[in-house]
Amino acid sequence: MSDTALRLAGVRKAFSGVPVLHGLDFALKKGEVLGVTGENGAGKSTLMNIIGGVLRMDAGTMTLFDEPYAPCSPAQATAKGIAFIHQELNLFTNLTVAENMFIDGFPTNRFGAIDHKKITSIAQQAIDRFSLPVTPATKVADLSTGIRQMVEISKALLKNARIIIFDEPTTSLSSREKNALFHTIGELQQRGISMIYISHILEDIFRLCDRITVLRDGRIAGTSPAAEISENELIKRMVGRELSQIFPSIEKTISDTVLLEARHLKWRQRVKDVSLKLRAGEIVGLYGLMGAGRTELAKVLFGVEQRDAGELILNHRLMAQVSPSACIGGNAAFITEDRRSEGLLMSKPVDDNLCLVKSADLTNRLGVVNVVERARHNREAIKDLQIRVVDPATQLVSSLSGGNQQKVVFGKWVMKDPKIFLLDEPTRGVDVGARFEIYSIIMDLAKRGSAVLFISSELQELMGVCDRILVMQEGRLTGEVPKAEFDQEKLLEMALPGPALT
Amino acid sequence: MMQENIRRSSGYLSWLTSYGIYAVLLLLVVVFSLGNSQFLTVDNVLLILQQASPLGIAVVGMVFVLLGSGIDISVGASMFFVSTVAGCVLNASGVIPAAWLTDIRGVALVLGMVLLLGALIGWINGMLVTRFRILPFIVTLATASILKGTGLKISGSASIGVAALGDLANGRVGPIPNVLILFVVVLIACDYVLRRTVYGRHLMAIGDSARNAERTGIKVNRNIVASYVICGVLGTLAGILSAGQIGSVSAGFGEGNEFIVISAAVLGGTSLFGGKGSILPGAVIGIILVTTIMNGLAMMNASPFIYTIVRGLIIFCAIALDSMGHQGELR
Amino acid sequence: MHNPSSDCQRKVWSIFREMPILPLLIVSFLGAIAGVPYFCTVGNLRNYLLQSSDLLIISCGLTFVVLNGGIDFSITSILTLGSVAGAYVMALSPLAATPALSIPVAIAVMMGIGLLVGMVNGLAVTQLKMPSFVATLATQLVVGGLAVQFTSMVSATSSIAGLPEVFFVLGGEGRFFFVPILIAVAVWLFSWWLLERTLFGQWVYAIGVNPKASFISGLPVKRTIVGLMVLSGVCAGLASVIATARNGVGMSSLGDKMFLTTIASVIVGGTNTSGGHGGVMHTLLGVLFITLLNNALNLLGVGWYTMMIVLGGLILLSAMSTHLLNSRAGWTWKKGQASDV
Amino acid sequence: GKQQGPKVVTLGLSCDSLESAWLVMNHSEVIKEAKKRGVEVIPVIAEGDAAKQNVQIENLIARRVDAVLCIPKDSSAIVKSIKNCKAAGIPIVMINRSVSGKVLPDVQVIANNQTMAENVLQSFADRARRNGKTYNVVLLIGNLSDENAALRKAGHQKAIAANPDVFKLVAEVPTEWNLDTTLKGLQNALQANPGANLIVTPSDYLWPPIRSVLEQRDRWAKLGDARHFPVVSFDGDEVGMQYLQDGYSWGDAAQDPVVEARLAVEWALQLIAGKTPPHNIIYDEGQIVTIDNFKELGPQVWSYSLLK
Ligand SMILES: Nc1ncnc2c1ncn2[C@@H]1O[C@H](COP(=O)(O)OP(=O)(O)OP(=O)(O)O)[C@@H](O)[C@H]1O
Ligand SMILES: Nc1ncnc2c1ncn2[C@@H]1O[C@H](COP(=O)(O)OP(=O)(O)OP(=O)(O)O)[C@@H](O)[C@H]1O
Ligand SMILES: [Mg+2]
Ligand SMILES: [Mg+2]
Repeated sequence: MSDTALRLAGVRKAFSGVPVLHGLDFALKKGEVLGVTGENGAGKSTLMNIIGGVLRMDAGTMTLFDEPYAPCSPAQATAKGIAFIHQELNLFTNLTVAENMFIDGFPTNRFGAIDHKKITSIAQQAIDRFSLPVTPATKVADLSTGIRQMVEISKALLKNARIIIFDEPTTSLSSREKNALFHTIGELQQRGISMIYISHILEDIFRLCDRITVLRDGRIAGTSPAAEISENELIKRMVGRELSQIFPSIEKTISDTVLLEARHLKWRQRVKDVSLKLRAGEIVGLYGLMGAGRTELAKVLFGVEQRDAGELILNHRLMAQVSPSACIGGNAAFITEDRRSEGLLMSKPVDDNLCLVKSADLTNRLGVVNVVERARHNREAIKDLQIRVVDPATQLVSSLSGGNQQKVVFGKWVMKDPKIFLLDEPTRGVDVGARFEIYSIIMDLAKRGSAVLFISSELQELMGVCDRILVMQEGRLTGEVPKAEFDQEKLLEMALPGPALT
Repeated sequence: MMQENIRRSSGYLSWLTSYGIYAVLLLLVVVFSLGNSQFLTVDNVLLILQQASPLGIAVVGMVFVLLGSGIDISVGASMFFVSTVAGCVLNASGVIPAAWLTDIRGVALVLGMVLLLGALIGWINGMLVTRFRILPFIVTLATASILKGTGLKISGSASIGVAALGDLANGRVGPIPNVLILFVVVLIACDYVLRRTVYGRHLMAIGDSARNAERTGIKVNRNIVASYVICGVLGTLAGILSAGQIGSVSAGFGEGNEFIVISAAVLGGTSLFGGKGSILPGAVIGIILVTTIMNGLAMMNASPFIYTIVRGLIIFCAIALDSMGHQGELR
Repeated sequence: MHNPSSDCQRKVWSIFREMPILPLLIVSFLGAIAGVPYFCTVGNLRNYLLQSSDLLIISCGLTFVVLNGGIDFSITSILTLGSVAGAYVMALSPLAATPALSIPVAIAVMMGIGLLVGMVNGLAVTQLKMPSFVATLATQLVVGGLAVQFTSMVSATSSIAGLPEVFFVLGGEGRFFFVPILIAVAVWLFSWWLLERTLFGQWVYAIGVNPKASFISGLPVKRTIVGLMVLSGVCAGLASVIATARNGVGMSSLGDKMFLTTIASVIVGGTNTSGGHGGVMHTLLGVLFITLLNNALNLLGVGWYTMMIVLGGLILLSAMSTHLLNSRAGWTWKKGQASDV
Repeated sequence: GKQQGPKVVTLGLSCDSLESAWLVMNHSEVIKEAKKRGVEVIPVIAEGDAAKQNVQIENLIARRVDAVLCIPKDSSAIVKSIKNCKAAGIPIVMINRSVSGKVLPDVQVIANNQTMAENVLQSFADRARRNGKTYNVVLLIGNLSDENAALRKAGHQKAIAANPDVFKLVAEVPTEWNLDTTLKGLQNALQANPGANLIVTPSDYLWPPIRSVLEQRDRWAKLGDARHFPVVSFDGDEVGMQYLQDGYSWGDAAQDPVVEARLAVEWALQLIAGKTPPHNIIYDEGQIVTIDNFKELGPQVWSYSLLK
């Protein structure tokens, strides 16, 4: 009996002739938490999909607890004790929380009927474990992304798995839930379960993992115990070069011109009397716990949802009717948090996505699009943002890695050179290198006089990038902290619901 | 995602959109019963239910297919095809013993044969949709054409009497029509399957996202094929009952039924994009509304020309009310 | 790496993959020339094009709607109501005495009906959020019912005759056979230009794939959808003009059986009913294919039933070949998307 | 691959649809008759679509048939095909449905639908008046975009209007020539009008649902039985004649598909040979068969030999 839970040797995988994994050797020890990180598109998800039976490898062997292992389907992987929390959420919105948790193995009675009592009670236990604000009978459609992610995690934990794979599980979790999750991971480790933890947040990886494997361009760039490697070294392994700093530093000035002003905005029960100002050259962070209403605020600002009350002044103009097209007309841009359903045309090529907004500027009076100009802009955006794509004219966005998809969304807006930029979790699922690029883009825009509203759940990056941070809690702005007074504890406290501020 | 399910919360409107179709039905009942005292009698209500039952059974089948984000527009043609085959068997002396024709055995035999045929048609549709990844609309359009042509070839386009099925389709147990009893049985059984069994939940999941279902390890193809088989079986059962009610199968039999069936399903709240819908009360209320309009207009002695116009207007209003509060798919 | 012949091969592959109906069309055309008596005669080829023309016009309109993932059942009733209303203007109304006036008015009425019905459909879909499947089914019932009601009011029979002879030019009478063909080609070119070259076309595709993302990207989603429903209606109105002129009378049964042919042309061509993929190029091939089948099988004297079976079989065949081509070519990212449908 | 053998005469046969037994009979009789005379027939069927019928006749012309036989869907729309045939120099013969106006086919073999409908109902009225009975009529209506249906409806209505002392029209039921629509429509009409006591149908094609409805209401009984429900019909096909013989039906206006087919083929061949007919319209006189005259007239109806 060896101490490895899972061993992969010589694993190769190519998509339509383009190799993505080049003969990987990879091992997971029993009872360890193995961190896996690497740039977007390095092949992390592909590798995990092979382990989880979603994809089949072209060549190579896998050994699971000293037995040969070659799953043909996710069900087989599950049967062998592998639980997989996908990067993209894998829940069914028309089913209840309890049903989702048991979707791949309902307990049934003699008549083939689902044992509802049983699944409800087990689901309730799972819910209690993270004290989620849901009942087993809640429809998933009624849940926020963050809670959905927790449900997804609870679902995997229910399976008595021997190996659990987390593919970027915290992308929409608040710090509180993150802590609960990390606590659970610790507990699981105590019970001898091996885990693979994929993330772009190095801080988390260092905190959780025993060893760290770095993937680069489909190869293993090295595996080291977490204690023996520094953050800088890790980044160097990932991107193949020295990255002197995580946040770019750019000299910029904040002018007094207010580009966007909101007064007493209200929307249903989710945004309650919010007033704020964004100045030219300023990057304003918006922090809050999950469900605080930041996304709703951004949507109301951009006219995706119609406000119930309040005024909005965009570029010195009082907006009577706020709609995305009116806002774009006022030179605003909005990156949504849910890129799959709100940001991208998943079944269309990269090109069509990139030029979606810009095309309107490239038309003549008859409405004919200048194809040459369009292609030029697309090429530039792909180059500037370093989007990894084989053939932008034919490759579908759905086949890009998560980070590259996000870059496409970014490219779509940056092409317009917006003056007001609303960003809802723009770095979610984006690797360190690309994050740096995104921060640079944001700062560069600010330097050139744009106003940026930066919504994020990661205090680190907010404190690194922003000039000012607003804190939101249950639909209200509960605090404003200038750069000089940034303090993690203080910000977190403002975000937590309490009797102090009402 | 979230917002799609939040209905506008202002009082009246929200009530109206949740119960819009019931409101329309109620209004119709009031208008019709004021128009003719015969409308709200036990006899007439039973008549409406009797008329609604055969196609209602087909609507139940259609709900399964729609939930798995498919569509089956071959229902009308397969009704025609199987009824033709059944008619030929019943009429061809020597195929089944003459004595059987007059008793239940002949009917049972034909029924069994027809349901098998329906299952086969559904299976073929399902296999084409899943194995060859052809859009359900195209598959069933094509099979509809083939079934219709084959049926016509068999019958030579002439009407075929199916009087032997009359007892089954027109008979009653006490005052209750047989078809109604069958309809209720199908309803309860299918609603149970949909809500309470693994198959039902898996089908809903597939309708929500086939890709996620695949990744979760649900046998997507097998489940979808099953939904077409159910639709095929129930559709042909409906066809046989309907043919039995008429007493004959002619070349035009079943034509356009697919649209009645699909619109009844949609009226009952089933989405054409999968994953959303119900049998109880959805499928039932849809088909009853459609049937009531026709019955009521006849009760009012309305001019025959305006039947289609009124039917169109009412369907329009009912769906409009139902959709108002939703964030629709805009398709 | 750069190999011109393989590049060329890839291009051909990709055309075939995009338009699986193309090889089938070519094969059937060659087959018809070789095996069908009288197919390759001037008279018949003229018929063939004439017969394709109104189908092409109405299918082009429908293509826009299907690209949005919707459907428009009302087109056949527009054909009908347009036909009887136009015929009424030309034959029975006070204007009838002066064809110079009545014909333009009739054409305006026919296209206007299409515009109006399309507008109602569009508003029902965008403002009332009704699925187009039921909204247009309802308008089809209403408009079709109106057509029958109207005919029965103004005429003792089911049709309205006595149209001015000049009007028949639009239907391609005698030596003017090229007129409807030219109109159809013009409509097709316009649709193609609209879809492939203009911003509107980009919007249609984008909204067809993801209306929500399109809305957030500032596209005028509702206006575009109303626009394409109107386009579909107007095309049906124009097809009504041509079909009425071709048949020489206004008929309350015109278009009764046309829907399946139209939708079959669109989807057999390869436009995807789930929205966002396909186009009028596909539709052209679909129309040519379906008309070819009807024409050739008529000439062969193949029975009605057999024709239905053959038609169904060929639709399946063309769809299956798409699948086979896709899996042969091994472009996996296409397939990944197909399983998402 | 065109073969130029000895030239066989080819007829194109364009039929509106093959829904009713009458049409099926007529269709097969034309083919039988043609075969008997050594003539080839290319049949096309328009599925009840007048525009499609014109297209199909265009194709027949392109196919260079020697003559076209046609049961038109729409008597105005078919004018287009008549013109096309004339332009191509091909004779065209109408069967069963008439065409009027400036452009006429070479020959028309038809029955007079309106008069026959009127007469069959009039003879019922005469009898009722003699017996001092009055009737509440449920009138079934065919598909109104079918010329014959419209004419029969007009004939029936004329007879009803002409005998106000006997008839009261209580319901009109649109059938669209669809049996299911007929079934439900009739069920509803009888439910709505409990006093109705006569059904008038424009075609024997609609008998199955009529029978089904009457059976359910326990009114399917022969003449003389207290539960008997009188029906007056049209077409004279085997079903209608059978019910007339058995005493369920009171009268049937019979037109003859066999005679019409023979006449049509006969005249098509004459036209090809260059003869011109004496009249444009050649009538199938038809029979108004009622329970009173069934013994004499019944045997003259084409479907009599098929009766049990
Ligand atoms: N179905 C597919 N077809 C073609 N290429 C694919 C497909 N899936 C993934 N790829 C490609 O494979 C590479 C690896 O993708 P993968 O999703 O494994 O990256 P990742 O390391 O998980 O990135 P991220 O951190 O952004 O999630 C990418 O270049 C991606 O474009
Ligand atoms: N009581 C509630 N009623 C309706 N919807 C709710 C309720 N609570 C939470 N939600 C939903 O939860 C989601 C979370 O809110 P929101 O997205 O605004 O939070 P956030 O601050 O942006 O956090 P994050 O984006 O990190 O999840 C929203 O989509 C909202 O619709
Ligand atoms: Mg990944
Ligand atoms: Mg959010």
